[in-house]
Amino acid sequence: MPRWTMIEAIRDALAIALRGDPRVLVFGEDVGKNGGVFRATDGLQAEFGESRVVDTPLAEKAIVGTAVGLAMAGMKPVAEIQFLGFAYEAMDQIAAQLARIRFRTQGRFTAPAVIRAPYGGGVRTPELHSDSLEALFAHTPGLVVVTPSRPYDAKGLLLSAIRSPDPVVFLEPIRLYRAFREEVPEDDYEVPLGRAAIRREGADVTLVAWGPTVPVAESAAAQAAAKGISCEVLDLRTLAPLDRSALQASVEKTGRAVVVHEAVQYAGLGAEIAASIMDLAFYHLQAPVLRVAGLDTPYPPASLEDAWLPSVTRVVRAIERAMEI
Amino acid sequence: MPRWTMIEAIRDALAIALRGDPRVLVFGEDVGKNGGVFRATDGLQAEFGESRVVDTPLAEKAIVGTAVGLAMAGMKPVAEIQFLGFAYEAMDQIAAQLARIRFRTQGRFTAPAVIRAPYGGGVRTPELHSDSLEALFAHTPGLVVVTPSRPYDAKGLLLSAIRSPDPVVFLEPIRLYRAFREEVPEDDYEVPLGRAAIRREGADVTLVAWGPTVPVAESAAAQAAAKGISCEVLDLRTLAPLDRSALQASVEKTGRAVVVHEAVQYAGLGAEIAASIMDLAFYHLQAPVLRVAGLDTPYPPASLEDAWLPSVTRVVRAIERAMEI
Amino acid sequence: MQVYRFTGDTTPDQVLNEAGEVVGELPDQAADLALRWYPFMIFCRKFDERAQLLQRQGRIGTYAPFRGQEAAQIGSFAVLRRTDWVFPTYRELAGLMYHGLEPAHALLKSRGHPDAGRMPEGFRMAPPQIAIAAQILHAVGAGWACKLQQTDDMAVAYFGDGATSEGDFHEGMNFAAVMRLPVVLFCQNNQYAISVPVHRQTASPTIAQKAIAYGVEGVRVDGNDVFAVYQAMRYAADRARRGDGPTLIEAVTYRLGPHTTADDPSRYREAADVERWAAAKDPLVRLRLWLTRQGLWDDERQAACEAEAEARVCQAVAEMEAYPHKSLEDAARHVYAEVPEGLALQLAERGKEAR
Amino acid sequence: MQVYRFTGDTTPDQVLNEAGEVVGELPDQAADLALRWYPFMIFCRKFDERAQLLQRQGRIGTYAPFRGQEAAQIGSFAVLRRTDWVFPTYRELAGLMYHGLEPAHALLKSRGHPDAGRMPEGFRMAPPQIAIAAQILHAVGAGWACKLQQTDDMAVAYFGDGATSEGDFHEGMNFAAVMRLPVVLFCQNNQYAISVPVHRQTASPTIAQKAIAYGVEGVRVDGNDVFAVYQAMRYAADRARRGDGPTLIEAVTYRLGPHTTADDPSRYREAADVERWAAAKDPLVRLRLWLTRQGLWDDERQAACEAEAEARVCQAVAEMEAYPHKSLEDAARHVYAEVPEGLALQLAERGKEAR
Ligand SMILES: Cc1ncc(C[n+]2csc(CCOP(=O)(O)OP(=O)(O)O)c2C)c(N)n1
Ligand SMILES: Cc1ncc(C[n+]2csc(CCOP(=O)(O)OP(=O)(O)O)c2C)c(N)n1
Ligand SMILES: [Mg+2]
Ligand SMILES: [Mg+2]
Repeated sequence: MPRWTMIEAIRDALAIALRGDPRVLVFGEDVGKNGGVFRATDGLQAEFGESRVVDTPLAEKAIVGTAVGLAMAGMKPVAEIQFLGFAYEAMDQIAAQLARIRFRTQGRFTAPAVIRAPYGGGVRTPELHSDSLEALFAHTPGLVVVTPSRPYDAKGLLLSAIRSPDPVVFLEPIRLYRAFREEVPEDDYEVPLGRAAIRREGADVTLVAWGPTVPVAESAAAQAAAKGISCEVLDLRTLAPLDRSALQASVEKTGRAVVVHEAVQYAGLGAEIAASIMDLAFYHLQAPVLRVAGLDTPYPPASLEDAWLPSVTRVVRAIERAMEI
Repeated sequence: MPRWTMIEAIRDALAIALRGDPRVLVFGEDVGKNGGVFRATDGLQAEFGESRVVDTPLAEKAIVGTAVGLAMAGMKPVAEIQFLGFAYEAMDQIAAQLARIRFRTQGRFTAPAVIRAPYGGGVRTPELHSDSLEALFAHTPGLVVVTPSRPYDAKGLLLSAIRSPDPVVFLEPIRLYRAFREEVPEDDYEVPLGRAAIRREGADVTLVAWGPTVPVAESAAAQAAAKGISCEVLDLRTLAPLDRSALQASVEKTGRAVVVHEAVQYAGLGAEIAASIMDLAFYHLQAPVLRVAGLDTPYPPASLEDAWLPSVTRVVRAIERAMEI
Repeated sequence: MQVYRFTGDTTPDQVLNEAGEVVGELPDQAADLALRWYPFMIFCRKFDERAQLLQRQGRIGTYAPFRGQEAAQIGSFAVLRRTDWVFPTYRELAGLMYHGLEPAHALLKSRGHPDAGRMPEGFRMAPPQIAIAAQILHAVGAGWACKLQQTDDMAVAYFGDGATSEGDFHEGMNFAAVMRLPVVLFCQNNQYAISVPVHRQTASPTIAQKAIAYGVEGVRVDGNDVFAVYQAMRYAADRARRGDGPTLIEAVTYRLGPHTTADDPSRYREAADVERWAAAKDPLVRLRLWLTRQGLWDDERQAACEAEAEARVCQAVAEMEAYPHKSLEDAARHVYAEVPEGLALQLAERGKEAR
Repeated sequence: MQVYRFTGDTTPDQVLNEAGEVVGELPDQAADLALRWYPFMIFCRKFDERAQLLQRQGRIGTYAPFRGQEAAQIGSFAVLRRTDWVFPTYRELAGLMYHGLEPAHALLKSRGHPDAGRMPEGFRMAPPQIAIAAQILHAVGAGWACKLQQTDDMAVAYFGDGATSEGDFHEGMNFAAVMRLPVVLFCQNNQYAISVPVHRQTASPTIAQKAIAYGVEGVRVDGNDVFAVYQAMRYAADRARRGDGPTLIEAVTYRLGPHTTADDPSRYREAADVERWAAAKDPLVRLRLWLTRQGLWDDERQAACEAEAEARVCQAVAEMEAYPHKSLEDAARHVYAEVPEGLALQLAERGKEAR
């Protein structure tokens, strides 16, 4: 089995989808000849031709808006927004259109497009290239919001997303694109949408993380273990709709939770996780659900990002705080 | 003192601002000759002229984007988005531009524009005319997010917003535009941003509401009182940055809270309020913070909106549930 | 220095002038077409007036009248096939009904019924779009699909003069042009976007010339001349089906009614202006003049036709009012392919409350 | 049927041809101007090369080279007053430095320093915009302010060929045209938006003709001919200051370097193509040929000028590297006028952690 980085796994999922289903097409800015600014689509145009792997003009609204029309008309568009910060430009087409076609037409039409976008910090990108906007999409019913934390999942989740009957916003953590390799089957397989994964079992504190903060939570769990605290690491994978049972089961067991995400803390998805835990497991809670997240400022320039991002140290402190109680 | 509806109070605030400060200008779709689709700007163009009360072309991105430029250049733009559902079209200019000018330039430039938008349901409007999107703006550092629940506040908050050194998203509950009248001073006065208001004092449960759900919470509190439950009604007024002290003080007193908002529940601002209460007053909480909010579906067509919206009955049930515990 | 500016002629193309005289090229079988169109226009006019009345009576909610624009809609929809994609706004009910939408269904939107958007099977009609210009991009996407699927179907986006100010119009035109997609962008320039007149919407003397920005063709026709509209749409459809890419059509027309039933047009336009359009330029009058001149129409036929239209409208209203209510729970089944757990619980909780 | 299509001449205006011969109208005091511009171009070229090197050495982060575009930038910035508003992208450092931005400051962006956006006092320069085309709307707003403030200042938006596909370009052009604002929309068509060539960006043979959609004037100039650019910008600025509204300028140029230091242009363009532009069309070469022909330049001056440029670049790098670090806490003071309570607590908590 090959050992792949996440970007290789994503590229492979796209190739499998293109190969297996003539309705699939991949498009966006620089995805064709250039193979994508991160090489997620490297070589795909050469293999599948210019009509299936398409360089579009520079217009995010149009990328999403045409994906809506393509999907309504029976195609399977997999569109790329070059960086998630530029999804703001297409927010109307994502939230007021893509997400609502099925509801608006009461099932007469659907728009099962996939919108892929790299996101998150840690690699010294320019402004607007590191923003984590998952909360905006999670707050938009009709969208499935997915983010992988490892190569195996990235491939399987992306294949599921492309075959999903619902539109999927597929968020790819830039920081994990090439962070590590793991064994990834070359065949076609799916990782189901809507299911969280336990990355590490534990008894004292549940760490809830997704995408780029999963490794942060794992490191923190390892450090905590050294101090005698047993952490369970829950990787949500699908951010909306939420896997409520997994969350409930874990927190009922541990009685404590720390949510770790890169997005701005205020009104971030961590708040929903905290509130959901209250709904699902209040009487098991022995401490408040703590959040370790981005500061309530715009994502800062590169020289400040390490200070801004949720660090392993801060997660460990939060774990300790939860335990003190 | 005149007894005004909220729309009259808003119109008066705009007139005072235009009269008192030559830098103020009001613009948007249909705000000039037509006086606004809700008459918020009725007669202002006749009084202040076509260069200060301006009908723009139909383009929300441009309305916000030019407001950014105007504000940077020393003007005081008060721009209207005709319905908040169309703010999606300008999300990039609001979230990636307006909100970030001060941070991006480290104080060299600021963009203290006001973006006004009617929002919320209950009056049988067409699709996209009733959406509550406050969570999107609240999650965007750099913006002050304000929503009044009564005529007096509407005028005083809007005057504060126009004079604020920060950009303000000013959300006007359509349902309350003409719902009731109250005495509103004709002079120039301000209601401070960043401060919640206690609408009713109580000892058992804190009801946290804003804009259109404040009257819902008040009615529920009245019904609960009849059943012997004493509710405190907290009207947040400013949704970001949050008035943490007011929230803390109230929940420390009551030990229970129910958040009521119209927006979709999942990842809505109610989640942040719940999570913040956990942060601020976990050890006083005798029950989980409950949320009574919109369903996790798009805002429905008019014939279903009554069933969809948070009703007084549902709030009372939540209050009782909180008390059962 | 070479400066690029518009120097074209701004007169819209006509086939019939306001007196109903032929001043351009009639389509083949013009008489047959007219005898199909004119009665439908009468029906539409009655439908529109009745809908406005129903709103006043509180039997339906907000309604957006289309009267004055029947020729622009019917003349262009007449070119469409059932397999073509059409992406309308809230103001295209005349065209949609001509294309096959049941009149009773056409009223569901104003009733706030969730099924208003459940467009009939067997057609490729998107539901009327509320967000101005958003549907243009969907049409471009559907046209892209037609091209990939290697059919000679096309996609048409309908929109107003106001919509041309939105970024979606621009991005859509550009995508369609670069990819040479089988798309028609059909603008009904009815002179107003709510209260804003078209000369405050754009500084260009025509909408059609905007095509030049995208390297495509633009056509400006008299939108109250059903033959002229039909000819322009045929030209554009032929180009699309042939693979020659998108065309922008500007149909110059006028909204005779208010923007919607919530609007008071006396605040922003002169009665005399409306009068002028209503008297001299009404698309129904013009076609009737021509038909009469051809000996194909008379007062008797007119009366019979009106009576029939009236009956059809009454039937539509009755059907609309008999249309079964749909519960929130049923409507909520269509947010995702399957109802998510969280939503199911929310619905269950409300069910409890209702009980 | 009358069809609107583009029929203009697509040849860009020139004052100097590629051999440095005068083929158009030189500006007054051309020699003085050229003797100011040419040395600055040399400095810019060196600055650009050094910045790319610094990135390779890991001393700065991502950098967007502008070489090849010096004439388009300096020729147009030369028309600006200090009181004019300018809204640049990340690729206008040559123009900004000509206008007064300290070279050391110009490097802060690539350093990821928060003060990169703190543009100098005394100028009306917005920080380089990252979101493509967003700044066009800001310029239109600032131009609107100039008009309301009744000065004869203007606002200029700089952007690339790719930016013309975004809705912001369209909405901004339209607003400026309808309100007749003192705005210049200056497009550097450098042939690529990252990897996408301009003919995949738009189907129109020129960018300048897009002006026709808005009822305004468009001008297409050879962007590697500093005199032609200067003349076009003067024309547009005169119109703006006179109250005649916006102008769209297309400066046809070429990006000789990669899109940014993260880009590998060999994936999408031919070395021969780059060679052709580098050899025959380099804006520095052209101006030098003319200066030499005028007897105003020789190898000796060239050598002296290069040495001086080199020294200035070294100094800028030293200053940039000596520029004091700014803490997150300090940067976070500028989210709102006052630090909100919640943010203050977050900062305090991190402070604790750091300790
Ligand atoms: C994106 C968006 N902005 C604003 C509105 C509110 N609105 C509804 S119709 C309308 C005017 C549309 O004018 P036009 O495109 O000319 O179409 P017409 O109504 O004249 O047919 C406006 C501003 C909207 N529905 N969508
Ligand atoms: C809204 C937005 N979308 C995408 C990007 C990513 N991106 C950065 S530069 C660029 C190409 C810009 O091309 P052009 O406008 O021609 O300017 P140039 O870089 O050639 O000067 C792209 C796609 C961005 N910065 N902003
Ligand atoms: Mg119109
Ligand atoms: Mg370019």
